[in-house]
Amino acid sequence: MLIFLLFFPLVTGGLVFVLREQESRNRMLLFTALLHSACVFSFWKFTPAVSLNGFLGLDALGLLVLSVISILFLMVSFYLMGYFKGESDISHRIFITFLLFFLSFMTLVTLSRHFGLLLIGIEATTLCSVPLINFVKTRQSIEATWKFLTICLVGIALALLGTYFLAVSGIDNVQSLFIDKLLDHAKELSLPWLKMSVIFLLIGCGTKMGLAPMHTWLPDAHSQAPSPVSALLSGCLLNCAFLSILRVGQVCHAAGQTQFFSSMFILLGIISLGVAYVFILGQEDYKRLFAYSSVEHMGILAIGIGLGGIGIYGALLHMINNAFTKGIAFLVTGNLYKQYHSKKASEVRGVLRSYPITGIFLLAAFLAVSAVPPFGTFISELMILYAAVAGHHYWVVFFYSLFLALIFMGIADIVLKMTNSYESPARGPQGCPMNATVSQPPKESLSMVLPILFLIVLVLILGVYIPPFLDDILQKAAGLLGGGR
Amino acid sequence: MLKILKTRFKQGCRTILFPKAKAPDLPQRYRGRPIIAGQNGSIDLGKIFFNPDSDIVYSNDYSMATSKREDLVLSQEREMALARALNERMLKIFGRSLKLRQVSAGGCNACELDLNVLNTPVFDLSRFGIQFVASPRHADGIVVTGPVSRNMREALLKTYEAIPEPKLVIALGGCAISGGIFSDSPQASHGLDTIIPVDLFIPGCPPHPLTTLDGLLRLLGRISS
Amino acid sequence: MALLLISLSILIISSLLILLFCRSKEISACVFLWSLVAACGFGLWSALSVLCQKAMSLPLTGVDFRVHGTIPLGEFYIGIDALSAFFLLLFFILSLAAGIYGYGYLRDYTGQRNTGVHFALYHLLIIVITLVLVAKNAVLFLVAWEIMTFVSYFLITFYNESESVRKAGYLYLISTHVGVFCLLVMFLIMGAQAGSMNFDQMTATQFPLALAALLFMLAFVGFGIKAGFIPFHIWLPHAHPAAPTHISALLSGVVVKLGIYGLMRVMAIVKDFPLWCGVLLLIMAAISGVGGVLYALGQHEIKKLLAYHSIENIGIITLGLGIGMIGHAYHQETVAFIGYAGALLHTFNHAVFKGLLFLSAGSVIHCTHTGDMDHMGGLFKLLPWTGHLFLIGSLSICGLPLFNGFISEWLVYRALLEGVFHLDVFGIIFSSLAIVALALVGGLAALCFTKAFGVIFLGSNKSSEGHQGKEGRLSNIDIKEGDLMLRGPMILLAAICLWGGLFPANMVYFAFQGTQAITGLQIPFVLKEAVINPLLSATRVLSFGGVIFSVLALVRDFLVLHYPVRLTETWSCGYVKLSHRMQYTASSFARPILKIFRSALVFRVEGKISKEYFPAWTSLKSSVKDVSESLLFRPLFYVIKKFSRKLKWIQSGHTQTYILYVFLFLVILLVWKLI
Amino acid sequence: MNVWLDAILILVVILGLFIVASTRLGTMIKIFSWQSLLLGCVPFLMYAQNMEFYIIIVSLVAIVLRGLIMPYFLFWAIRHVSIRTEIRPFIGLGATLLLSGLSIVSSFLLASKLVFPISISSDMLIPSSFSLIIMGFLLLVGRTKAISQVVGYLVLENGIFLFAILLLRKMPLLVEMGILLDLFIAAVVMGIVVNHISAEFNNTDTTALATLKD
Amino acid sequence: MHILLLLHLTILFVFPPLLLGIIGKTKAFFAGRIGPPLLQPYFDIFKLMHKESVYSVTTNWIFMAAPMVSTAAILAAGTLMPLADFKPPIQFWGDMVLFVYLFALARFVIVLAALDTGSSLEGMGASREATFGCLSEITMFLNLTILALLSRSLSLSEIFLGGLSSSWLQVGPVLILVVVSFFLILLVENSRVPIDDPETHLELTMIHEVIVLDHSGIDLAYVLYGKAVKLFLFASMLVSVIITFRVHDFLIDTAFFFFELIVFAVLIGIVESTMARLRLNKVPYLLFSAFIFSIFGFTVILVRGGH
Repeated sequence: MLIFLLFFPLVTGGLVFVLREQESRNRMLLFTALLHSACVFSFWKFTPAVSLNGFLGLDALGLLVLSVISILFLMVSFYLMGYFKGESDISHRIFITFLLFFLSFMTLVTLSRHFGLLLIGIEATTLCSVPLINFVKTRQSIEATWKFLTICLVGIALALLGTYFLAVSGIDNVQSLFIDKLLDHAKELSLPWLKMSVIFLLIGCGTKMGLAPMHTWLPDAHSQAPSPVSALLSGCLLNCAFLSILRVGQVCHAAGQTQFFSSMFILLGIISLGVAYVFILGQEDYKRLFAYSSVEHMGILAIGIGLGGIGIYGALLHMINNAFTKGIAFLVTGNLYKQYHSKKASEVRGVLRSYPITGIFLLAAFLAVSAVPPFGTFISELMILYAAVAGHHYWVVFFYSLFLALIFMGIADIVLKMTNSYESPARGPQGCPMNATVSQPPKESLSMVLPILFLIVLVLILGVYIPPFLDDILQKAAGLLGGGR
Repeated sequence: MLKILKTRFKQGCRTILFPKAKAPDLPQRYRGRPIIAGQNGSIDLGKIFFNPDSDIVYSNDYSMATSKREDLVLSQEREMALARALNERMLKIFGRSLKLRQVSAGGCNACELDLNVLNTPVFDLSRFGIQFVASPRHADGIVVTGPVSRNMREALLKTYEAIPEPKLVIALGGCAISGGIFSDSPQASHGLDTIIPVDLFIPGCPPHPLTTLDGLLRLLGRISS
Repeated sequence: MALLLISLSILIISSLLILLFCRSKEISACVFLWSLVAACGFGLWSALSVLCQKAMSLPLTGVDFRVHGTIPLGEFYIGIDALSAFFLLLFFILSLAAGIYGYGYLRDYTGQRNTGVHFALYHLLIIVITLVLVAKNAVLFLVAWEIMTFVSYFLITFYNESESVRKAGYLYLISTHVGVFCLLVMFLIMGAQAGSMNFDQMTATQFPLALAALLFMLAFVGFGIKAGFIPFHIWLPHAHPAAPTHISALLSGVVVKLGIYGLMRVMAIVKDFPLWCGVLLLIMAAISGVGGVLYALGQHEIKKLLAYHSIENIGIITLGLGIGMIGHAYHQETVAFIGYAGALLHTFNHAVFKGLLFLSAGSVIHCTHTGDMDHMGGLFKLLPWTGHLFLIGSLSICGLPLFNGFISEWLVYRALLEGVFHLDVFGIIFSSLAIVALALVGGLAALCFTKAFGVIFLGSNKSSEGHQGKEGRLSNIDIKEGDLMLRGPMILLAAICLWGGLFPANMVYFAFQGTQAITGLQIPFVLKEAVINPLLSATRVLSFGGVIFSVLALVRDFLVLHYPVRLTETWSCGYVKLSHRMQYTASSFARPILKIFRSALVFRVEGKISKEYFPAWTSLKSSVKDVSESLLFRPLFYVIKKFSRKLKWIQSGHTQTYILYVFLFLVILLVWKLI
Repeated sequence: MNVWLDAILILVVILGLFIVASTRLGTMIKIFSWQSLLLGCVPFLMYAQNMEFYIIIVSLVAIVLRGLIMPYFLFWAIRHVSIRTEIRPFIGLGATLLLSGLSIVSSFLLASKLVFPISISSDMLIPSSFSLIIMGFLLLVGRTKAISQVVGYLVLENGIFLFAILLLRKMPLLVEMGILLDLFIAAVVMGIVVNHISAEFNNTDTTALATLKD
Repeated sequence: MHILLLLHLTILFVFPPLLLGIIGKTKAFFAGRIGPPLLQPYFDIFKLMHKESVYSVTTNWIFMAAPMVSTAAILAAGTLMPLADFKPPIQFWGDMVLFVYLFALARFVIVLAALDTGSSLEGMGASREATFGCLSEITMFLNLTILALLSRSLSLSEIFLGGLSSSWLQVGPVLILVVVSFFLILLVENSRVPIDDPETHLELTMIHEVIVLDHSGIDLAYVLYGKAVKLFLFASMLVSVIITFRVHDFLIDTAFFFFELIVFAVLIGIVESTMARLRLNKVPYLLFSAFIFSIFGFTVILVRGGH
């Protein structure tokens, strides 16, 4: 069953490459996404058997990340129906195929029970996201792709070295990189090699996850890639990297080194919050703004896991919320770019007045990103803060609140300027887009609106009420890492 | 504090007991009411300047204030009709408390100076309940000095209008009564009574404080002629 | 409790209905009006029923409504106790008045903004504030608190075409959101200490003194930003002029009071604080009171003036709280009871008369199309209703005897004086300083409101285009009084002011009910008598004054028979060309007092005085700079922005440097962790 | 037997030094291919006595991929882009040499601290792999040309492969092959991107690639 | 009991203008002139009642009601003040706050009336009156707190009817400080010479005269009467602080009380005759010095622990 889930997107990817016109390609993409989500949700009912002699398996953590990926991928594919209306040339065919490859490799990452295979999965996702970023062939996008490629490959090389150290640490007794075997014999792993491997894996996967010192590729890649791709990148890819770090965390927890692991992770989290604040305050480009807010939220996840206890439960919940929030944010930027044709925030004015629906969604994105109550992000950040307070990490509490407040200031300054109308009468109706020559602004097409609405509803539900089945999956997943409510 | 008390006791009370006791005799140089020499000569107190080098002979009599303009004209046959007291109702009101508002409508300020002397300890106007106040609204009457120049005319009328009924008007000094020295200048008006009804005319240029005091007391019925 | 739920459901349904019909103005407006009246009616009924229980039959916490496990980490647990009932009372009265006023105010609004959405947001704000007041669970409290912040942001920026409104909205959002983080940390510390996020368990646990001090500081900063204590008040003077009138009335009447409610709730939970907390609160209250009113004196714009006055009244309220805490710390329960009761009653009174003042100021601005006081004057004849209501409002805000302001200020004085009697030397010093501060605040408030009322309504109209007709009527400005919708709520509020002033007994009784909820102790009946009886005899003195007044009036009428009243021009030393520009304006009226406090207020008078013989055109402007805003927060924001701009070189664009970061961090981690 | 092994390892490190020191891209790629070939035959020496089938396959594939196909591909890329030399690297040649010397010393120190759980044939292997890794980093950080960065990355991969040889017996074949495959695809994609850059910027100087900044 | 009540009210209503007369007489004596008769204030009020009222065009009902409201408020405050030996008609715990606030109400309404006329002079008077009023209120409250602390009671009647007798012995010198500060406040509140000269004609220098510039007839009468009552209340308050000796015999005490008042009025007259008027921007310093006196007194009492 897992193998089918893994290879099915590859097959349709190849098929799509052959198809002639764009319309059927979109439908095929949508069909695959639907099928993928159907399988994933069936896993919620009955957990699938381990297959491919132990290489592929699904535990609570994997299921969480997988379902997030499938939901987001379904929304993005639905969004693409509207996004690519009318254009169809060779680059679209490559785009759709690599998109499907991207889905299958991400599924590989979530399913793999073997560190080596996990690493291959991450390497594959990186490589096949290169053409996705490079879709619009401008100077900046090529530069972004080059940076993305070099930094990520360096990261993965370090992760590879980390895996080898892990193998070396268990060379005399475990002799294998299967997660389950490692967890059983975690105690006997040789300590120095384990520590070396944890550090290298943390740095390697941290680069992929966009944590602070290694985050430099993220703003460029996400702001240059087309919006649906950046939604996928920040929604799913970062989560896969986060999952790989959680696997390392599992091993550490089993080996009794939680303190060693969590202190580093909290440091990384705090640094990413600090860096995110520095670049969000006074940011000019609204896509880069949301990219830096992904760095910020990854920092929050890191802090959550590092704090342990309810913090881990909060971090996992925050991972889900953050994925959907980033989905909303980047799809809205896609709409904005389609209407205002400019990435500079100063040229986008009066969105609420001229495009009410996009305006409301932009506000919803802003509220969700800055963790305002009705949205789920507030609850998860509250849990993380609770863990910090309960654990008497008063320094973490101080920096956490300070940076979140400053980041809120930065984002509010830009987004509110975009939504509020502009009174200069020089340009037609108030707030009418500056450089749009079209007299009557185009009506927002339905297919670009519905996915965002669905995501907003999801995040709102998570803000008010956590369904029991999600609650015990989160509890089980947190249990794996030694946390839980 | 003690020094003030010492000088006070040394000085003693300076107020002259005028209406009861006789007024202090004025120096020789004082030019009081003129004496009509010839048979048919008539002198209009409102117009003359009381200057020493004119051929008029002045007596030492200070009481010259009259209620009507024509009484100011002295002639052989008519006895000088001095100011009469107000009617019964007005006296009941102003008998013990009369607040006056001084309006200087042009002129050389000599009348104002002598009017001011009344507040000094010697004459002490306040013992009769008469007081000069700042606002016409608090006042019962206005004392006009100077030939009501064209600029001051409107202000005078405004002040007159601002005073609540029942009110008095006192014309002080030659200029107010008949335009005085300035009577031939186009700016000056020829006498206050041409503008507003006047209740008391006090001739003199400037009228001696005693004349003014005497006029006021007659008006209030404190002195009966 | 059932009644409250009914009113909440009415509000929810009606807000959805309004959103449905938001395209057509009439339907949405009338749905808004009727649902508002119904909901507020039920709300008031429920609040009064809790407040009026004679015997303490019901448990102190009143009836609760609980839905388990809804909000993660917390739960949807609401209940009315005397304290929240008291605040619900003032909240529903004011929201009813502001809502009706808003309905009338926006009826002839021709701008592009959609009034339907505005009304729906108004309902949402009412729902959320009710939730804040009745929340018995910390998470629910925080969720409602944040939603309120954002909903009120959207209401404030209704006219967001103009730049200043947007800036004000942004400043409001930032400062309140920063405040929320302190609240977050505070509630979480309380929750961690108590083991559960429900207020009941928190009240049961015993907090060590050191932790109580930390909680107090967090509560002080978090709620202080919302309430508007002096150093944190910078958003208030910007938000009030920006918001439409009924919103700024609601803002200053209720939203600011939630800060006070929060502070009281924390006091109810963490029962005993160290002494220095009470003293700090007292000092900050005095500073806020005096500072607020001094800044108000320097303002030229009505709504800014009223905004600063909210800060002053918050200062008075916290004086009561401060002396209450000090009394509690000294275990002098009488001082604590009267202090809290005074604070509670002044909260109610301030909500009522501040709402009245804002609504009347709003209708003045609505008619004269300008907020600047120096362009008004002589409006008493043109707007008689608004004039009289503004007069009642200003009389009660200055705490003058006939109105409700006096009763609550009297209670605070009584608490301070009791403090002077019962506390030790240290306590006496602080309570007597508080008395002096309160007296100064009362005096300055009287000065400020004579200025406001005199400059706006009395004298002759100072705006250049209105020339002074002979009989004082302004012929060419089409000023007409608002219709019943505008006047109705104002009359309701004025009636409450008067009723509160003349029959204070039951309002004081409600305040004592609220105090019992704060302290959790039963107030002895003799103390209630010892407070209510003096007030009754005070009203006897006022009635005696009324008798004398009527006697004097009769004498006057009898005497006027002789002479009919005569009208002439104002007496101005006979100056012929009497022009309306010779009157005392707002700045000249306040100049003597501002000169005395000029160093504290950065009071500046700019303008060029022409030196030549023949006077040419010249201008003079006096201004007061808000010290805490211009010297503390603006530079702080500037430094943060500059600091973050300096750090931008991290993202320098070169791939090589990026890889160097990765490598260096790897080395750092290796060194840190392995050696 | 391990004498030969130590010799080859030292030779590999020296070749690494040569790569770091050279400025011409052509020579860099040639030396790189020699280095990969030598690396390819290290496993034969190490597990001479108990040779398994898959060890042979892995090392053969490594030799073919790293030694022949990738250099050929890089030469194609250079011809396509027609740049020959690295004119102004970020860190001067002298400095890079010094740093790589320092790296060799530090990797030997680091290796001495890390005791290997089981006995291995030559204790030189770990330090040499670490030094190769650090040299790869130096190339990545120090050079401006895109091609030289690719070579730097490949040297880094060689170091990691050297370390992987230790685990050959224990590690399942599948993973080993997968990693090699990934490496190959990485090189191909980098090549494609490089010619995109050359097409767009008509030189592969990464200093031009610095417009995206805050 | 009713007789005492009636007597208290008659004294309150009838006696006050006489004080002004006495002050006028003392000033005349010092100036070496006879001066206005003692009953001059009564004559003035009587005359004003028979005068017409002239109102400015810009005024409305506030202008007419203001004098009445202020006089009524002051008289109402009078009912709280104990005179001679008998208790005031109404007394309750904490009535000193109402006492001060009634004066504040009187001042509030007069200032509003002044602004109503819309003339620059009245505005000037209004702003000065309000400024000095609120500065003097602080010292008033502090003094009353000190007296309350000393006599352990919050009701005016107990404070002034013997509450302080014992404290003169314990903290005598300090009480003098408080009395001096009270005296300065009296001078400011009732616009006596060092602060404001009632007889001046130069509008720019006046405070209390210029505020009623536009009042005429019956309104002016009420204002003058109100001022007289206010002076009377302050004087009786100060007197009952200074001399706390009571014989508890009705006639003797009342006579002695009148005598004390007359002496006090003479004292005010003396102060007015010997001091020149302060420059206007020096007046706040006078108020601050009064405040400092009471603060100084308060600290000594606290340190000494007199209470």
